[in-house]
Order: sequence, then C-alpha cells, then structure tokens
Amino acid sequence: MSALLQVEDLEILFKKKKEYVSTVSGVTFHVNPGETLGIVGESGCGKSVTSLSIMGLLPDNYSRISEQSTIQYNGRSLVGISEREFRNIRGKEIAMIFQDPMSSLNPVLTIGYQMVEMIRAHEPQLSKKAAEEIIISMLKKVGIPRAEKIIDEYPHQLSGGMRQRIMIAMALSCNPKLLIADEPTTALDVTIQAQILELIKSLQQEFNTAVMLITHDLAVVAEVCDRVMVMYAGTVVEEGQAADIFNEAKHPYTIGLLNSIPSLEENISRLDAIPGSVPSPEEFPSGCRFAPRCPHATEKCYNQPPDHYQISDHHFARCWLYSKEGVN
Amino acid sequence: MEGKRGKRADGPWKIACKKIIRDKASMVGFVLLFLFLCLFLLAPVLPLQNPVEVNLAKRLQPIGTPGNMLGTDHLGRDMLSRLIWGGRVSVVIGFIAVGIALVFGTILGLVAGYFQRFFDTVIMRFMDILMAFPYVLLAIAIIAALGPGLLNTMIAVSIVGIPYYARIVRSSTLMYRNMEFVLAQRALGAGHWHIIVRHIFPNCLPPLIVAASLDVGWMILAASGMSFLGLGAQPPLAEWGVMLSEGQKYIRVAPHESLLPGLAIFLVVLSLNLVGDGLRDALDPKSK
Amino acid sequence: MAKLLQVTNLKKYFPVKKGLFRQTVSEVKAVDDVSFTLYEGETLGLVGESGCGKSTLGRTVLQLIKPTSGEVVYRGSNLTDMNFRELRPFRKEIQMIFQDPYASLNGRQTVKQILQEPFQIHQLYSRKEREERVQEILEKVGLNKEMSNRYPHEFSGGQRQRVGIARALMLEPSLIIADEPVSALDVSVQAQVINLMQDLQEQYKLTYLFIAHDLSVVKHFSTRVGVMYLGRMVELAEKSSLYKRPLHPYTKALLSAVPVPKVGSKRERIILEGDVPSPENPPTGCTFHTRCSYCMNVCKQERPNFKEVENGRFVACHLY
Amino acid sequence: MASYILRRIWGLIPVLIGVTILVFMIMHLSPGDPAKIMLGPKATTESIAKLNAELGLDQPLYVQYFTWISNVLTGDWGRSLQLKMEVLPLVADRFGATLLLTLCSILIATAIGIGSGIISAYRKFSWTDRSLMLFVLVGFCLPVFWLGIILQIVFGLKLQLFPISGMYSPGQTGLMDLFLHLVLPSLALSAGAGAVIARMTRSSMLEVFEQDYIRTARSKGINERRVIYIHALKNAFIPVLTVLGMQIGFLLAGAVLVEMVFAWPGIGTLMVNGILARDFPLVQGVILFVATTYVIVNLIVDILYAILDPRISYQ
Amino acid sequence: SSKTSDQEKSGNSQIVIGLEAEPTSLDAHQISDYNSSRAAMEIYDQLVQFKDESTEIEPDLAEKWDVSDNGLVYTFYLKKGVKFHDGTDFNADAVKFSIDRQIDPKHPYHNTGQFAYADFTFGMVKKVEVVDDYTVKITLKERFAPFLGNLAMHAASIVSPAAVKKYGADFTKHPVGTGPYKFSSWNPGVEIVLKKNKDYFNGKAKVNTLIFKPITDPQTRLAELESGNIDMIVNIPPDDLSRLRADDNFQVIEQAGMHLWWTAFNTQKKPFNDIRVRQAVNYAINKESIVKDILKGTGEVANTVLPSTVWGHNAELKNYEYNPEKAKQLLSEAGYKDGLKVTYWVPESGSGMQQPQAMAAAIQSDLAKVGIEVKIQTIEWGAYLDKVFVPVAENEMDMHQMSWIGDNGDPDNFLYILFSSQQWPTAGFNDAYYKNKEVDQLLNDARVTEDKGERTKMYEKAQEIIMKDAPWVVIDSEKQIVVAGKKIKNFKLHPTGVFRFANVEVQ
Ligand SMILES: Nc1ncnc2c1ncn2[C@@H]1O[C@H](COP(=O)(O)OP(=O)(O)OP(=O)(O)O)[C@@H](O)[C@H]1O
Ligand SMILES: Nc1ncnc2c1ncn2[C@@H]1O[C@H](COP(=O)(O)OP(=O)(O)OP(=O)(O)O)[C@@H](O)[C@H]1O
Ligand SMILES: [Mg+2]
Ligand SMILES: [Mg+2]
Repeated sequence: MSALLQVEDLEILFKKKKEYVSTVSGVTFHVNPGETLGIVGESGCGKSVTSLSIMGLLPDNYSRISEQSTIQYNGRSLVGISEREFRNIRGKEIAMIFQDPMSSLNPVLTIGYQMVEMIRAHEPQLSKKAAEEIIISMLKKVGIPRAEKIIDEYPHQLSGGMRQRIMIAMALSCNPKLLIADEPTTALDVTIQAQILELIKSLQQEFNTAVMLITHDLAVVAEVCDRVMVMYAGTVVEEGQAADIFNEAKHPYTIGLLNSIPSLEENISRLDAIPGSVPSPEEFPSGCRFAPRCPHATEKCYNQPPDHYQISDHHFARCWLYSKEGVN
Repeated sequence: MEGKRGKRADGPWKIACKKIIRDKASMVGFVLLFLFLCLFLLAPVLPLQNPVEVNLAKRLQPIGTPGNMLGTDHLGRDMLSRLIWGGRVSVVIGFIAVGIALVFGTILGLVAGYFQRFFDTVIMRFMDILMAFPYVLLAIAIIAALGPGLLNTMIAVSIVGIPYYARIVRSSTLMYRNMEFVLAQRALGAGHWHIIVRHIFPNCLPPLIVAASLDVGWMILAASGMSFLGLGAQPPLAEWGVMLSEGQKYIRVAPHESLLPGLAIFLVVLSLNLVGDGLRDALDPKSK
Repeated sequence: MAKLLQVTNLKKYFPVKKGLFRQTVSEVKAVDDVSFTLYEGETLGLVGESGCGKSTLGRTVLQLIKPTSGEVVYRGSNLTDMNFRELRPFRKEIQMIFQDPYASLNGRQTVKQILQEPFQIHQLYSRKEREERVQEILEKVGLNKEMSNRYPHEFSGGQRQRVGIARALMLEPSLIIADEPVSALDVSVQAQVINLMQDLQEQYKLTYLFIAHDLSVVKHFSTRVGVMYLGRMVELAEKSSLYKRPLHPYTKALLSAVPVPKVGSKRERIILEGDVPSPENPPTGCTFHTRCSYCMNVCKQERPNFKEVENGRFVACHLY
Repeated sequence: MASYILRRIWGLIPVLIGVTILVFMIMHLSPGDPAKIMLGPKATTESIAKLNAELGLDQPLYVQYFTWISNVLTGDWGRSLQLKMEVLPLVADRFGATLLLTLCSILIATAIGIGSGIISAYRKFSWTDRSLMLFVLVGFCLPVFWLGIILQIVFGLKLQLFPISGMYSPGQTGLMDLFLHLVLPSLALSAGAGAVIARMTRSSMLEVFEQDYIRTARSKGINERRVIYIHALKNAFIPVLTVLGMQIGFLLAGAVLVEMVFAWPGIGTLMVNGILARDFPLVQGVILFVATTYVIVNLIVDILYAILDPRISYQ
Repeated sequence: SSKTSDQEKSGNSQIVIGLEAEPTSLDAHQISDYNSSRAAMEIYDQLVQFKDESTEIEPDLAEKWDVSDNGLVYTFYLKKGVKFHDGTDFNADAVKFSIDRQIDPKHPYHNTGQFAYADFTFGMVKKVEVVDDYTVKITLKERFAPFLGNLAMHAASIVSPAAVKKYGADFTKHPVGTGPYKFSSWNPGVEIVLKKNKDYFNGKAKVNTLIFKPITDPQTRLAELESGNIDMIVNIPPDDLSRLRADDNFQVIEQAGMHLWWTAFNTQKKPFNDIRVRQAVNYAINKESIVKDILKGTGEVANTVLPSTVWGHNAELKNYEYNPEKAKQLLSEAGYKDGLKVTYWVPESGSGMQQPQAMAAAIQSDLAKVGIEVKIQTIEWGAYLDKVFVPVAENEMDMHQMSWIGDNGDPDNFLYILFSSQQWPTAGFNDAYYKNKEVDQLLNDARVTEDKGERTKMYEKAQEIIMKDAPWVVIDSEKQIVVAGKKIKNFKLHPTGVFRFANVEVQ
C-alpha cells in the first residue's frame, strides 16, 4: 500500500538570535489513505510545526526546513515547491483545522464568506450560489441546525462547538484526501469534545479521508486513532498501532505519560509523575533528549542519540533499551 | 547549586537592555541620542559663539561661511551655536512636557481605570473635554491666559498630552485590574493603593515609555507650531521651534535658517523613534 | 468532621446593561443558589463545563466579588457581612491558587518579592525572618533557593504553578481555593503539581476547594465532588459513589464523555445534543432539561430542589 | 444602534458644556480686555468702560455664561466683537471650509498611510520597509507651516501646477477651481496624520499577520492578495480607525496652521485672531463647532467599528 | 463709440490686492485697522479729504465751509446731486446721521455697531444741526485746531442712512457710501469685491473691479504676487524686497507714513528716572544698523518724536548718535559703572510694531555692549496693551516698545497724546509717564491756537525739549511699501495708509 503522505527525516529550524536552531529533527512517518494517525506529545514538542511544514505554512522569514528532509504527498514532493503550487494543494488536497476555533475563524467575515471563498479558490468556475449550496449541505452534514441562516452570521455569534464544526465543514468542503486536525478539541468542553470526535470519526468513514489528529491528550488518541506517534522534544519517540502504544508502551516517556494520567477507573493514591520538565530547543541534550528525565538513563543515553528500533511489525521506539546493543 | 539556565536571574529591565544592545537600529538611536545630549550638555564649554549675540553686519550668511560653519541667521547670530544651545532648550521642552503629561495622565488613568464608576466617569469626561478641544486652540488659550513663553508653552502642550496618556493607562489598568495576579493580591488582603502602585502601575509602564519616547518629538513640533503663531518660546532664546518659525520668514533668501533646525528636530525624533521601537521590542516579553 | 465553611444559598448575578441609558435589563446568573459545606481537612472537587460559574463561585466564597445574596460562614464568622477591613484577618486564613500560573504572577517581580509580599501586606515578621520563611516554603514546593531571584518568565509552567502554590501557603491558611490549578499544565507536570498539593495538604492540614474541569483529576484528588451546570450545583456526593453511580443525568453524560486512555474500552457513551445554553437566558425549570434525555414535563416548569437523596448525597433532579 | 447613537449624543452634552465653560473661564481669566483690544490702544478709559457695559462684559462671569448659553440655545450665537458679524452663520460658513480641508487630508493621509503601512508590514524588515518608514518619519517631523511654504514655492511658484493660496481664484467659485486649491493645503496637512496612520497600519498588520485566522486563510489555499486585503486588512483597520478618530482632533488643530499659511478661509485664522482679540462670542462659537465635530467624528468612528467589527454590537 | 471703447478699456480690468489680514469691518465708522480701511475706504467720501500724498485738506462732499471766529462753529455747504450707491440722496441729514449715530448714545442706530474712533474723531463735538438740505452746522465744545483733519478721517465718512436703517448691525456686511467704488460682495476669509461706481460724482474710476484678499503669511503673499495671481501686496518681508526691486515685473511704491516706532522708558522709576541713563541708552543703540539691516530700508531713522510727514516736524533736530563710549560714560556718571539690569517688554506682534522681536534682540545686544543687561519679556498683543497702559503705580516694566500711527495729520495727534502729562495712562497714551511743565504748556497752547505758523513754532520747541529729556529711544518711521505688478499705473500711497484707487489704471 503506498502511503498518502510520506515524511522522512524532517528537520525544521527556527531562527533564534541569528542562528537557526533545530526544533524538530529526524521526524519520519507516513499516513495511509483513509487511516487516522494520532500525534501526541506535550506542549512544545513540535506537533504543530510538523503539521505546518506539510502545509507549507511555516513563517518563511525565520524558519526553514533542512535539505535532507522529504515530504511526499501522493508521490509528489512538497519541499521547495512554489507558493502557487502549494495553493492548489492547500484546502483541496490537504486541509487543516486548528486548535482554537474562535481565533481560527476570521472574526470580521461571515461564515458563508469564509467558506465560499475557499471553494471558489479551488473551483473558480462555481457560481456563488452553487458554492453556497455546497456549504449548506456540508454544514448540515456536520450537524449544524439552521445552516441557511448561519452562513450570514459571524463567528462570535456561535458557540465554540459550533465554530469547530464549521471549521471541520470548511476543511472537508473540497473533499481533501488528508485532514490535519491540530488539537481540534482542546479548547472545548468534554461533552462537546465527545460530539466533535464522534463527528470526525463518522465523516472520515463517509469521505474516506485520512486524518492526522494532533493532540496532547492521550485519551483522545486512544479513542479515535488507528496508529499513534508519540513525540518528545522535537523527535518521534515511539510509533505504533494504537493498541501497541496503549497496551504495551515501550519508550520510558510513553510509559511515564500513561502513568501520570489520573484514571477514572482505578483508584491510585499517588500519581507517577515524570520528574523535571521539557527542555526548550536551545538546550536539547546531545544524546537522547529524554535522558535527563528518564529513570533508565545511562551514560550512553546522555551521549548518543538513539535510533528508531523496531519492536514489532508496526511498532518502533527511539530508545537504547530496544537497540540490539542495549543501554550500555 | 547553580541552575542550568545560568547565574543570577536578570531582571526584565536588564533583559531589555541586552535585547537593545543586540538591536542595531535602536543602538544607532541610542548612540545618536547620546551624542546629542552630550553636545547639549557640553554647550557651555564648547568653543561656540554667543548664541544670542546679534551681528547685523553678518546677517543670513550661508552654510560654510568662515567663522560660521553653518551660517548665520537673520540677526547675524551663529547658527551652529544656536542649534546646539537651542537643542538644550528644545529637548528639555520635549522631555519635561512629556514628563508632565505622563505623570498627570498616569495618575488620572490609574484612578479612573481602577476605581471605575464615579471616578472613571468624571475623569474620562474631563479628558473628553480636553480632547474635544483642538490642541492648538487649547494651547493658544492657555498661553493667552498665562502669557507666551517657554514655560507656558511647555505647560500648554503637556496639558494637551494628558488625556492621551490617561487613555492609554486607563485601558491598561482596566485590563490588568481583572488579571489574575491582581486578583491574587486582593486575595492576599492587599489594599487598593498597594495594588495600584506595586502591581498595576509597573505593568502600564512599558507602553507608556514607548509612547513617551515618540511624543518627545511631537512636543517639540507642537511647541514650534506655537512659535509659528508667535506664542512659543521667545526670542532671542535659541530654541528649535522658534528658529524654525523665524527662519520660515527668510525661507526664500536663506533657506538654511529653517532647514537646519528642521533637520535637527528630525534627527532627534528619528533617534527617539529608534529608541522607542527598540524599547517596545525589548520590553515585549514575547519578542526574542 | 468539623465544619470549616458553610455556603448557603449563594447567588451572584452579574447585571447585563443595555439600552439607552445602560440600564440593567437582565442578569447573568453566574452562581444561582448554591449551598454546600466544607469540612476541615477534606478536598471538595468542583467540576462543570466552561462558563458554568465555578470561578465565580470560588471568588464569591473568598469575597473577592461580593455575592448578590446568600451567606458564607467561615468558622462561625459570616464573611458576607464584612467590609474590606474586617475581612483582612480572614485573608490570611483562606487563600487562592489560580488556573493560569503566568497570569497570576506579576511578571515584574522576582519570586522572592512575590513570596514576601503577603508578609508586607500584613506586616508580619522581620526582614530576616521573611527571607527564611521564603527559603523554607520554596524548598517545600520543590524549588531551590537559588531560584528566588528569578522572574516568573524564567520558569516552566509547572515551576510557576509551584510559585503560585508557595504564595498561597505563605500566610499558613487553613483553606485553599484552587481554581483550575492544573488545567494549563501538561500531563507530566500536572501529575507533579497534584502530588505536591496532596503532600502539602497532609503537612499543613489544608482544606481544599478544588475547581477543575477534568473529571479524572477531580476524582483522583477529591474527597467529595460537586457537579455544576449553568450556575447551579446539580449533584454533590462522596467521590466513590458519584463516579460509580452518578445520579443526575448530566453527571452521567459528563462521565461518559470523558475519553479514557485505553484502546477499545468500549463504554456506553451518552452524546449530549446541542450546546450549553447561555447563562444570561437560562432555560426555565431545570436548566438541563434542554439537553436531558430523561426530560419530563415537570422539568420544564419547576426548578428541582437540591436535596439529600441518600446519606451525604445531594441531587437536584426531578427523577429523585 | 439608533438608541446607541442617541445615548452618545446625550453624552455629548456634558462634554460640550464642559468645553464651553472651559473656554469661557480661560478666556475671561486671561489678561487682555476685549474692549481695549477692539478700540485699540488709543481708546480712553471711559469709552472702554462704556463698551464693556454695552457688551455685558462687566457682569459676573456666571451671568455672562448663562446669558450666552441661553442665547445659544435659542439660536442667537451673538455677534463677533472683532468681525461685527453674527457668529453662527460666520462660523458655519468658515467651518465648512475647514471641514472640507480636513476631510481631504484624511483621505490623502489614509490612502498614503494605509498603502505604505501594508507594504511595510508585508515586507517587514526589508529595505523597502525601512526606507518607507524613514520617509514616513520625515513626514511626521515636518512642521506643517514649513512644509506648506515649501509646497507653495515648489508646486505653486516654480512648477505652477497648483494655486498657491486661498480657496478660489479671485472672483471665481468653480468646483474645479476649488479642487485645485485644495491640493496643496491638504497635502501639507496630511503629512503628519499620514505618518501616524502608516506606522499604526504597519504594526497592526504585523500583529494581524500573526493571528490564527490568517494561518487558516492561507491553509485554505486562497490567493495571497485576498489574505492581505480582505483577511488581514479588514481586521488591521480596526485599531487604525481609532487612530483616525484621534487624528481628526489633531487635523482640525493642525488645520489652524495650514490655514494661516494657505490663507484658507477656515476657522483657523478666525479662531487664532478671535482668541488673541478676546472675541468671546466668536471663540465660543468656534469651539462649539469643533468640539461637536470631534465628538460626532468619534461617534462615526464607533459606528464604523460596529460595521467593520461584527463582534461589537451597540444595543 | 467712445463709450464702448471706454468700456472695453475697463471692461474686465481688475486689481487683486493681497492684504495682511481679514478686514474686520466695512462700516467706516467701526473701522480701527489698516486692513479694513484699505478695503473699505473707497466706498465712502467725507466732507473734506486729504490731498494726495499729503495731509493738507481739500473739499470732498462739502463744497466749502466757514469757521466761526471763536473757532467753535463749523458750517459746511454740501455738494448737490450726489447719490449714495443705493440710490438715495446725499444731504445734510445723512451728515447728521453719520455723526450722531456714533456719538449720541440715544440715537436709534447707535446700537448698530461699536465706534472705536468716535471719541477720538468727534469727542469735541457738541452738536450737529441741519440748517437746510445742503447745509450742516457742527458746534464744538471747545476750540480744537485739528478738527478739520478729523473730518477727513474714516470715522467721518458719510454713510447712507437708508442702508443703516435697512441692515442695522449688518451694515458692516452691506456698506453703502458715495465713493468711487461700491461694495459688491464679501466672502469672509476669501475676498472682498468692490465694483466701479459708474455714477461717482467726482469722475469715474478706471478700474472695474477691486478684489481684496487676506493672506496672513508674508511668504505666501509674496509667492502669490510673484506667481502673478495677485497684483499688489503690502508688508513685504524686508529681505525679499531687494529682490523685488531688482525684478522688472514689479514696481515698488513707497511712501513715508505718519508712523513712529520707539522704545519708551518708565521715567518715573529707577533707573530711568535719571536722564543720564535714558540718554546713555539712546547713545548705546545703533539705530541706523537696525533700520538698515533688520528693516532693510523699510523705515527711516527718525530724528525727532514727530514723523517728517507731519507738519510741525522739526528738521533741525538730531537723534542721538551711536556712541557706546559716551553711553558708558553717562552710565558711570549715573552710578552704574558696573552695569545694570533692566526688563524690556516686547509685544509678540501688533499693528505698527514692525519687527518687535528682532528689533528687541538687536537692542538687547547693543545694550549688552555697554553693560546693560536686558531681560526681554515678550507678551501677546492683547495682554501687552493691558500691561503697558496701567497707572504708573502699577507699572512693572523698565522699558517697552510702542508705536503710533497718526490719524488726522496734525502734530497734536502725536505730541499732545504722547507727551502731555494729562495723558498718562490710563487717561491717555503717554506711555513713558513723561512730565515736563514747559512741554505741557506748549502743547496745551498749541491745541487752541488757530494760527498754523504759531503752532508750528510751539511744536518745534516741544520736540527739542522732549528729545533732550529722552523719555524714549525713538528709532524710526516706517515707510509704507506696496509692491505691484507693472500693469498697475498711477497708484499712489497716502500717508494715512488708505489706498486710493480712483485714479488708478490697469494696462
Ligand atoms: N514561530 C516560531 N518561532 C520560533 N520558534 C517556534 C515557532 N513556532 C514554534 N516554535 C518552536 O517550535 C517548537 C515546537 O512548537 P510547536 O508549536 O510545534 O509545539 P506543539 O507540539 O504544537 O505544542 P502545543 O501543544 O503547545 O501546541 C517549540 O519549542 C517552539 O518554541
Ligand atoms: N465580571 C463579570 N461580569 C459579567 N459576567 C461575568 C463576570 N464574570 C463571569 N461572568 C459570567 O458568569 C458566568 C460564569 O463564569 P465563570 O468564569 O465563573 O465560569 P467558569 O465555570 O469558571 O468557566 P471556565 O471553566 O471557563 O473558567 C459566565 O457566563 C461569565 O460570562
Ligand atoms: Mg500546537
Ligand atoms: Mg473559570
């Protein structure tokens, strides 16, 4: 099966005081058509930056992607293509929804305007009326009541959940093959989050869209994803089928994360917290980036960055524990 | 144990300084401003001619005249010397006028924004009244009342500035008074003045500093407008605004008489602008 | 267990001003007739969706906002009747920790200044003692003393929240109202902070009013849990019974909506229809009736009483 | 909306009363006797006293004020002491000229300011940006009375492109003539405001460019121009609008200087001479107009806000 | 056919005049400034008028007149058939109306204006009587030699009673007289347009239209002139004048005015109560240099306290020469060897004040050379008048600037008003608080003497004494200067400052 999106050895650098600092590096993953890939990790680990680089939306004056990185969409490279070419991909091939539905919709334009504009950008021959019909049916699909009225309203008149549905409807209105959802439910309440996650799942089935679901909430990933990738400090530390990750996590970081979440089902008197905190890109350790917080860290972990080690068919971990040589 | 992030922490101001040193443009501004200030401060000891000595035999000499490097004005006074001595006065006007506006505007803005209700209504209404009064008129009226002259011009233009600072401060205060760190003080039992002085005011300061640095130039220009109407600082005192407006009368025969003070004002405004921009970036915690 | 704090029929209505002369046309019923009791040494968790009035409740209890009506009695003293000055001694007793550790610290003060400020306000201790106490507390919350000269922006989120906690502890309070203290933190740090708060509770015999929106955190942390919906308390019970057998339909839905980090944990999920109504214009009767699947006629008209249906279990629902 | 406007107009009244009281106090408390100025230095004490009595200037201040304000309310704005004409028609007429000049400058300042602000913001930190901003700063620093003369000499006298001063050529009243006469003074007046607007637009655009919805707009694959002119500008314009509203005050004030230089028949010279001659009825009339305009302009700005920014609603 | 050619010649002819400021009134009786009188006076005639370029009197609306022996009754015989621009007849009633309107508080049209010059012009008038339609008798309260001169002034203009009755206070916007031009329109701030009065009794004017435009800024006025949009301007910046003189496109028309610019001492207060100090200052100031370098020849150094254009001027007298040594010597004699400090009050501008600040700066600098430290205090004109003209006890200043422009061409209008001890402020204009018994006597006598020769002698003597007493530093008489395009012919300035266009032609 050929992957819809294939990212290899992605390195993203940001300009900090004159120098470019590598913020994300060695990120390799793929998304298959129709599947849901979850990307989890704590704040600042590079989830958003990775997804923006796929869309070509990194700030061009102070960030760049290093040369060896490859991003291939449907066999086409997305690195270094012109803004024009990108415009044809954005929205039409790959669509994106963002964390905060309030700030992601333009507050001074009507919902209808923003949606029609997108459709017409990709299908200029469509009349405004026709485009409006499309979006109305799309809005109905995401469960928005009074869709005909809503298109003349402004984002602030709607609740958070509604706005996020509109973002989803908009993202799907051009039938993209890949939907990148960057923390789509973080700003929402649990009951609303549940609605939205249900919605994404059902739409994905209907349109057979591949979804890259980015979140910091492991539970959300467990709920909807086929495969999961765990990121820490700009690198992928573990990747595998959802069941692999949640049932037999290998990387100490993944294990730590899972243990620090209070459980609804069991009673624990004390949480297992990972000590320390996430380093910022300037102070990434030279070896394994998790080493300073890792209970199993050895000399080697501090000095040499580990590679991806295969654990089972679709399960990889970036930890010396799973290399052939072992930790020492 | 020394923290990994380094030694003793730098205060926000020290960090700002470091950022400024890194920022070339604002460094240029600082250096320029510093040079100007040095020049002005040293005016009494520099080998300059008497800036108010009239020499009618040498009127309106062009730039490059031996003995008067930058020429002379319509009374034969040395332009270079007048520019430097005038800078002393103009810069003082600018800074003091801004200072007065800043102090009163800040106090009014803090009180209005923090206590709201009655204070807010009364103070802001009064500010509205001042703003609805076109500044030239206000200044003329004040000067007509107090008499023309440097001090009164300064008072006039600074009164004009008060409502703007009051507005800036009030809106920051409105924002900060509901922020959690202020709430935290209330929860600790802090009194109103403690909160205003220790917490709200320091946070209002950076935008004020930026606005103020830009306004110094504006004040000098406003004062020069007063001089044009004959109400500003009074001759023979060398002051850029006076020089500019007097020079305007000789623009056809001796353009340098108004060009030079204009250029001087521009350079000061430019440097203050660079400094202001630099400060804004430096004081913005989000900027790198 | 001794009663520490008794909240009776607490209401906080914010006026909504409209019209030609900004007259008050309606009210946001941010807190609408809430009563509960806090016992010494316990942790009362408070959950509910955004905008349901949790923060407002916390702030009114603390008298940071004057309630519209109702009583807050702390150890026999009625706080609601007191003026600014009379409240001051109680400010030492009751403290608050805020959601956003960055916004709740003044970015222009060093940690030392922040932590000494409570003493300055209440004029306690000498200079030297103040310094010593700061060091002591810093150690307690897991920060080292070298950090006392740093500014908040130089800390990570978790460390900042520790500073916030340290500040709340400076005056040795008996009650701490924690308004979503871990919501802004990452999971790994959240766990650290929760552990810290638990440790401190033991050491100082603290009582917590713990506000959060994450049900699993509340469950982990609290002794009893209250559930709020649109300004009202809909259910209040011992943690174990509430999570095992929620009574109110809203509590049920809320619990079922929480995702669990387990693959294939097939739970019966109640997906609520629609959005939370606006508190400015809440539904009549039971405010939840618009989204409730058990809705009966009476629910639309009559507001259910908040009553004790079992021992220590309060519910506001016509079903019980 | 209508009730909002009504309320704002209601709120205008205390401001106007305050403004007139302020003028009244300043003018009356300042040294200088209107009768003496009117009659010139050659007047005798008796004739001055007589005139003061005729003008009612010998009465207590509050009586004078109430007399004045009640007359104003009945439409009698008094007669200028200096110009001997009725204040209301005189000021209304001259104010029209000032308003025209100010509006024209606003247009120019907005066009230039927003244009260069956008370019600068889009090419931030480039040389284009730097030189534009330097140019803008020059505009900010040019005193209008000086810039005015330069424009006259260059475009009026040397190039003979535009008329030098006045509102009409002698004896004419044509529209085209008026338009040509407007060019130089409005350019001179717009420099400062244009500079402020340019800076504001730039910083506001920079801020907007960082917003999530701009990222969203780009992620939709729409044309960059749409992103800038529709998505960014429409948002960035809102803070610029506040500045515009405030600039009106400054423009009205700056108009005084421009009018002096260009012999523009606005309220500028009227006002300056009025104050210097202690011409109370005239000055108060002018102030009433200016303050009302200021308040109305800001009301319009607020209404424009509501139109531009749907989040603000005035019910 | 001569009629048509005449019309062709003047058909579209117009002159655009750039004024310094907006005229304040076109009602001749209310005028108190140059700008207004320049724009308005061609609308009106008076009973008598000044001859061209002089202050001699000649008949105008009055054909002839008698003066009674006691000098108290003036009888005027009026021209017949003269009509106002509104078509009503000019007659004795109009004369009575024009004077009574100003001086009689009970006159029904007294409240149609404020008559700044009424007291000055008609203060001595007891009554005005209509003898018949074309004869008017004016009776004075006391003998007043310069009275005829007063009747040539603007306040003595004869206005149309019908128009005053019709327009009331708005007469100022609808002026009607008998003059060579009639009012056409006034667009405040923009222009005042006058049209030729085809029925003028004294010969038709040759130019069709006069347009007066107020342009405040001198540089703008100049640019307008140079670009050809304006035909003539007043108050040319001195430094630009030399360029215009050299330019073939322009003519510079000059006329010495009845003007004097001086710096007065407070002679009643230390240090200037000492004549030596006053003289020292007089010696210390380089008047030639001020006139040559600052005024660039737009003034003439004055030799005495009466301008040369007014009869009675004592040409024999010499102003103090520039002699700093002498000044220092006088100062040390007076006990100010180590110098002294004085305050010098200067208005920020003011009518007739020329360049107050530059001149003050020059004076300050000159005085510094002889050890007098001068502190200049500049005040805006309105407040300045208030501060200068106060009773002597309240006066705070040491020196101040002032100027005077003659009104009726009579020396009394200078010397009595400025130097009689009865004219100490606030009663009058003696701003130096000068008091000299002999001078007082001379000036009082001259007022009531009818014989011009005798009066001249008295005035010459008075000037001599005053110059010696040095209550002032008298600097210069301003020249009236108008620059006009070459196309304007026959334009002549008048010492009183009004413009006369009746004989002007345009080529
Ligand atoms: N515009 C930027 N300029 C500089 N550095 C940036 C920028 N955007 C992101 N970074 C850096 O890249 C790293 C990854 O950021 P990213 O936003 O991808 O994190 P994330 O995993 O999405 O976190 P969150 O959960 O907070 O959204 C961070 O360390 C951040 O400092
Ligand atoms: N100062 C105020 N003025 C007017 N309304 C307010 C004010 N503070 C809060 N409200 C309103 O009261 C309601 C409850 O707000 P509150 O902040 O207590 O909710 P919350 O449960 O803490 O929500 P969140 O989880 O978002 O913090 C909201 O509808 C809010 O809009
Ligand atoms: Mg992110
Ligand atoms: Mg809250």
